[in-house]
Amino acid sequence: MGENGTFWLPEGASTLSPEFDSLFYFVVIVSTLIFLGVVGGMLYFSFVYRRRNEAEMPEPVHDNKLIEMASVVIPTVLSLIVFTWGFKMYVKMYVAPPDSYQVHVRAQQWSWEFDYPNGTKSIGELHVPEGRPVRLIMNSKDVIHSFFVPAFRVKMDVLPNRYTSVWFNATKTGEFDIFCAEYCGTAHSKMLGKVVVQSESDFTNWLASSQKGSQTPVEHGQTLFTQMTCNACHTIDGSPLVGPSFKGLFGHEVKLADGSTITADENYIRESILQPGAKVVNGYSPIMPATYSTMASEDVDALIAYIKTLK
Amino acid sequence: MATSTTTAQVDSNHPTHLQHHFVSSEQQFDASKMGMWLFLITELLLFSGMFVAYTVFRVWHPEVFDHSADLLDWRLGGLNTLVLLASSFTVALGIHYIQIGNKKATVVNLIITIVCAAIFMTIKYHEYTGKFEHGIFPGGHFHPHEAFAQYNVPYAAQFFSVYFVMTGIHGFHVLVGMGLLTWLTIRTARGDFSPEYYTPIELTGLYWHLVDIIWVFLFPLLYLI
Amino acid sequence: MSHDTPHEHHVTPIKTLALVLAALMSLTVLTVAASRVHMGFLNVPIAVGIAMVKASLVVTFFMALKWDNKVNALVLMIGVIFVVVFLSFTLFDTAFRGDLDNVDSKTIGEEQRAADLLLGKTPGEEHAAAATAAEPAALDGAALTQKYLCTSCHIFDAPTAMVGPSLFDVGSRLSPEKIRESILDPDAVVAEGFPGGLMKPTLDGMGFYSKVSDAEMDALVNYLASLKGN
Amino acid sequence: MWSLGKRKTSFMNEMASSAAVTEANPAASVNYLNYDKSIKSWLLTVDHKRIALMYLVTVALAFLAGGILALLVRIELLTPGKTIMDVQTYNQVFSLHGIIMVFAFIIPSIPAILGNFVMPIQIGAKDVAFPRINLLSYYVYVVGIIIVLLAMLFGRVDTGWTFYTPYSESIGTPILFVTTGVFVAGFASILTGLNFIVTIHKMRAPGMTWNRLPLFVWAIYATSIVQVLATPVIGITMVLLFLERVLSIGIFDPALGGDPVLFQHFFWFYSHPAVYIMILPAFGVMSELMATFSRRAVMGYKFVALSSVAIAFLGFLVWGHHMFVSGQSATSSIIFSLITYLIGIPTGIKVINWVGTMYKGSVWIQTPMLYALSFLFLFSIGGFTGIMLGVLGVDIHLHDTYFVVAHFHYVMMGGTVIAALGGIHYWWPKMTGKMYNETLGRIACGLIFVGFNMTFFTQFILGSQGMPRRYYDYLPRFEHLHQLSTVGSWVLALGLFLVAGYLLFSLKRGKNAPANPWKAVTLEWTNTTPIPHPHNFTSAPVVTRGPYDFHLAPEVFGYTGDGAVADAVPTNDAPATQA
Repeated sequence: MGENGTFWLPEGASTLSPEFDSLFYFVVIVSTLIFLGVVGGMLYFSFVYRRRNEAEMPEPVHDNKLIEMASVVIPTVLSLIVFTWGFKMYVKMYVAPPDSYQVHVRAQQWSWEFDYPNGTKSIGELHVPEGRPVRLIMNSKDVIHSFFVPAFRVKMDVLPNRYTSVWFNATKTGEFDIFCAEYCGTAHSKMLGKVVVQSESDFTNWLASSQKGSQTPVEHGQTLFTQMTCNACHTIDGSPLVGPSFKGLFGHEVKLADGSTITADENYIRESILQPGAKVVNGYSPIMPATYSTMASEDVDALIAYIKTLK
Repeated sequence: MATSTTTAQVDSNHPTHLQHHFVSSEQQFDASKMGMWLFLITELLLFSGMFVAYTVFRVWHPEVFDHSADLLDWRLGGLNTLVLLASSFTVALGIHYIQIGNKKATVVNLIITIVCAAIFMTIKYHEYTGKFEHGIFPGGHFHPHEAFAQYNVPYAAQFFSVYFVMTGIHGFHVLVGMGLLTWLTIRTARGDFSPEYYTPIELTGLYWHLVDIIWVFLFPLLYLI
Repeated sequence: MSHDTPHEHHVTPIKTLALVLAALMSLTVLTVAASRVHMGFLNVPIAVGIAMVKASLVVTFFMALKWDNKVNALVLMIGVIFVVVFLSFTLFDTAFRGDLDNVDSKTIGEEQRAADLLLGKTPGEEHAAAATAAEPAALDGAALTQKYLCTSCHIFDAPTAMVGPSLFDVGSRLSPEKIRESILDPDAVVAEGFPGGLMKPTLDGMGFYSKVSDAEMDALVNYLASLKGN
Repeated sequence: MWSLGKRKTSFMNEMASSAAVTEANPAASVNYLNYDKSIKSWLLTVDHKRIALMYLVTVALAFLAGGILALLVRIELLTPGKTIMDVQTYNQVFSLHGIIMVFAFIIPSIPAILGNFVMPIQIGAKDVAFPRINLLSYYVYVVGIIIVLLAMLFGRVDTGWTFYTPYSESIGTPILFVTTGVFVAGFASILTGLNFIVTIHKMRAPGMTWNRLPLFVWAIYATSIVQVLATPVIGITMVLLFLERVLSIGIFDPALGGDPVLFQHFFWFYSHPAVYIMILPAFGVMSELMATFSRRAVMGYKFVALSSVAIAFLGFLVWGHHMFVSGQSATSSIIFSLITYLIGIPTGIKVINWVGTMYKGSVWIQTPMLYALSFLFLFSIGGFTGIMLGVLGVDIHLHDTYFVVAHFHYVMMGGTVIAALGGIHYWWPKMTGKMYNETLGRIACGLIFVGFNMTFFTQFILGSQGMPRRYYDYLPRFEHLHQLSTVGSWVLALGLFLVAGYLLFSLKRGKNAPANPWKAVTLEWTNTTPIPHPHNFTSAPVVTRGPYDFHLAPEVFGYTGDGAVADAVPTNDAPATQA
């Protein structure tokens, strides 16, 4: 199954996963053995004692006290072992080490938003340092969600009007899936995210780089795209609206109203944002408001960076 | 419960109220009564939901609940308690009299019971309207007028939600009870019942006592503490 | 078997009933009296205790459980037990909420109020505050013009035209009905000097017509109607 | 009056009633099916046997509806992204599937159909204690379901069957219908339970002491207790949810200062015991099947009988294990987890007892027995995975994933539905007087077994690999298992339709059933087929033996011909109702 995972479990990437896996497999194996015993006995009996003739009349067998006792004691002992083990882990999984790095998580239909101590924000992508305990303090803007990272073996419901928290200590760098595990309406299955585990240094760099605008340029551009309401007139899926779509715009030929064509590069896009009337795309009317001419240049860059990604 | 016979043939030596699938009136009476008791505990668990909600929010905000209770008039609540207790008594009397075959007395007592119930509901009606006038509504609609500004604190809304829902559902049960009692009064007057057969009165009596008991708890929880 | 018992029902004597009634009445007075005296947390157990005594009186004598078939008593007992189970097991959670510190025992609203109090501000009402949080600005037309991106083509606070005409005085130009109509069917009347056939596809494009609720629509219209210029 | 002391009669007399009728008594031709064939006589019947059959039809329709929805869900999940329906539709489809299967199908399935038909006869009663309430509860149930379905016309219901707040409050009007419908349907459940408890307490034939009750009756008894105690709470929960919506009373809605987790407590206080409403009757059927087809008394009768009741009560103390990640206090998580084991153990021992019943028995592999064996296989898997989910630490990872989905399908479908099918096949001859095609029966059972495991075992792996439940779309790496699961669902469906096919066919063409095709010894089998009218017994039976005293059987049946009493002496028909 999962890339480096086992048959039952996906690849583990937190300090909790090895312990979890051992308990999980302990229960699986014990259960399987008992299960085989039961089913084996069942099949054996149904063959050996199959009815041979209509009239055969088995003598009543007296209940075997020993088996009765065994069948009470053994499972009781086993389940008590498993219970204690499971309980220990439960506490461990929910009590974060005091020195944890704290990130605030805000869930809403249907996205995850992460606030880092230094004011950095990120949407849909949680960046964490490798080998440092991270504590997520979560709440929801609307309905109940549930924060679930299979690779870390952690899950916690995210409630409206109440903070809940969960912690983990990532042991592998890389990207791991975040799911919303509590049904939260239409786009529940789209409420996904990624945990990006980075080496301590990469992580600090990322924090620094995304300090301004508190996001990576692309993310910032994406935010602007809705903030500045570009999406009212421009789609990112190729369908024309009031204005041309941004999909596959960058680096392609654009036919202008005056018949000439031009390659859509940074300059063209910057110009079109700042002076909408300058080069109007063929088939569209020159109605884009001039309100964007005042945009800060780094915002324009961010927007361009974002448009670049819209292949 | 069951009173008339069903399609099955009835042996001549059987009283008309005995259903064909029972062996004796006694078995039928026992069955009906046990059925009623089971129904009563379902009622109990129905209300338990509200009591749980009450307790949970009281444990979370004792001071608010304490405070909000002042808005309810314990005099009216207390009076209602006495009225209901009295009605329970008269129902019990009604059963006593039918057991000894005094139908007239039974009818009288049932009527008194109905009157008590009516008084109870009237008082309740006044309490409700009194609250509504001052903008005291359950939950989200809870916006007490200036006069009661000091009661307008967080979670007071929960208290009044619980109050209105609990007393509302209870009031509904009282109304149902009144209906049943009226029906019984008519049947008793018609002479359907006798010391041998008075199951419906017995069962309705049990129901009525339960309604009384619920109130016995609602009164202190909502009005006093 | 149940029907082996002789056909004899216990008749509760009137005297007993009367005595029980008297007891109940006096207990009612007692519980009221007790609640008037302030005994701190004691008030609750006392009130509940008295209520239980009253209830058991009713059950034992009025409901004649004392003389009734034992199984009925059992039924009642089980019922009561499970009410207690429901109550106590729910309290195991609600009373200990947050014991592992992975859940806050207080709601965010409560925490904010506490913070406000510290800062000497008058705490806002939780449900009022929360209610608005629940339906984001459902009644705030201005916010809706943001939400539905009206602001990208119209200006609301100055007589400046953009893609569409300025709406800062629309309230004085159009009746609420007209406003509603021109939102729902923009091309019915197109303000002169402005391109037609734009607003409809734009709004459609962003799914305005499917998203907007009646309440929001009303709010929007009221807001616009309220814009009388200046 | 009867009393054991006075009227000790031999096992013979008990047989006599039925036997007499098979041969001599012309009255035999008058039975509950043919005494009046008019539609009205069916719709207004107060006869528990006819009501059972009406339930059978209705519940089967509900199962069909729910099943089709399930197939749609599986087809949609054949590929990531859109396959046949959009996300809105999908969310409604799986919600409707859940609501129908839980409230309209599984809860009434065994108790209302088999319980209604078999239980009164097994205890030698003429009918349930309150026949008219029995009929009433049928109609209440139908009305409730109709109201729920109405909700679908009034907009989208995509809450899942759990109606968690605050989401369920946000969907508007439809939730009002759903809550009302569930509330009403709940009443039906309460009335049935109440009726059965009283019946079992007050209507037993002379000599039918508690330790002579067939285990099916014990199971129905335990189930009824749960129905009576738990259902009112879903009632009040639905009322509160309703008021939350219309009056915004703010008990559950966090926006108004309510607590959404409190709703989960209310919901699961009913819905976990409801799981036992679903599975306990299946235990009862299992005991009957294992005994009859092994021709041996169930191993540890007393234990199996009492453990049903014990489970019924313990079932109320574990609801919180549905909420380990909900934000409830650790205190309650721990308590609930621990008690969850306590309830796991008696259940496990039941399984061992059933297997033990075959030991030194005479095991006769007929279709019903095949279902019983499949039950042991599937239910064990369901049980063990249940234990895994009960382990606090493990549940954190598995909660709300396909692992849970697979688990409760193994218990509910692999357990209850398989047992129900076994029971239907077992009692079909008694209910309809017809035999179905044995070969087809076995083939269908095989298909169902294979299809079921294909459909749901894959989901265990999906779940533990991290696939969350109620997802319309999923990551590519889950695709293969989903496809396997979907294909499995088709095999499963094929098997079920086959069953429906040959059972219906048997009504028209099936050969007449003998009185006792399985050589069973509980009262319903020693009676004639079909059951006589107006009373279940032409002369009231007096019980003088345990429910599984097969060693007494030869003297009774002698195993000649159809297994009905061969050498019984006709007795004069005692008056049906004697005081």
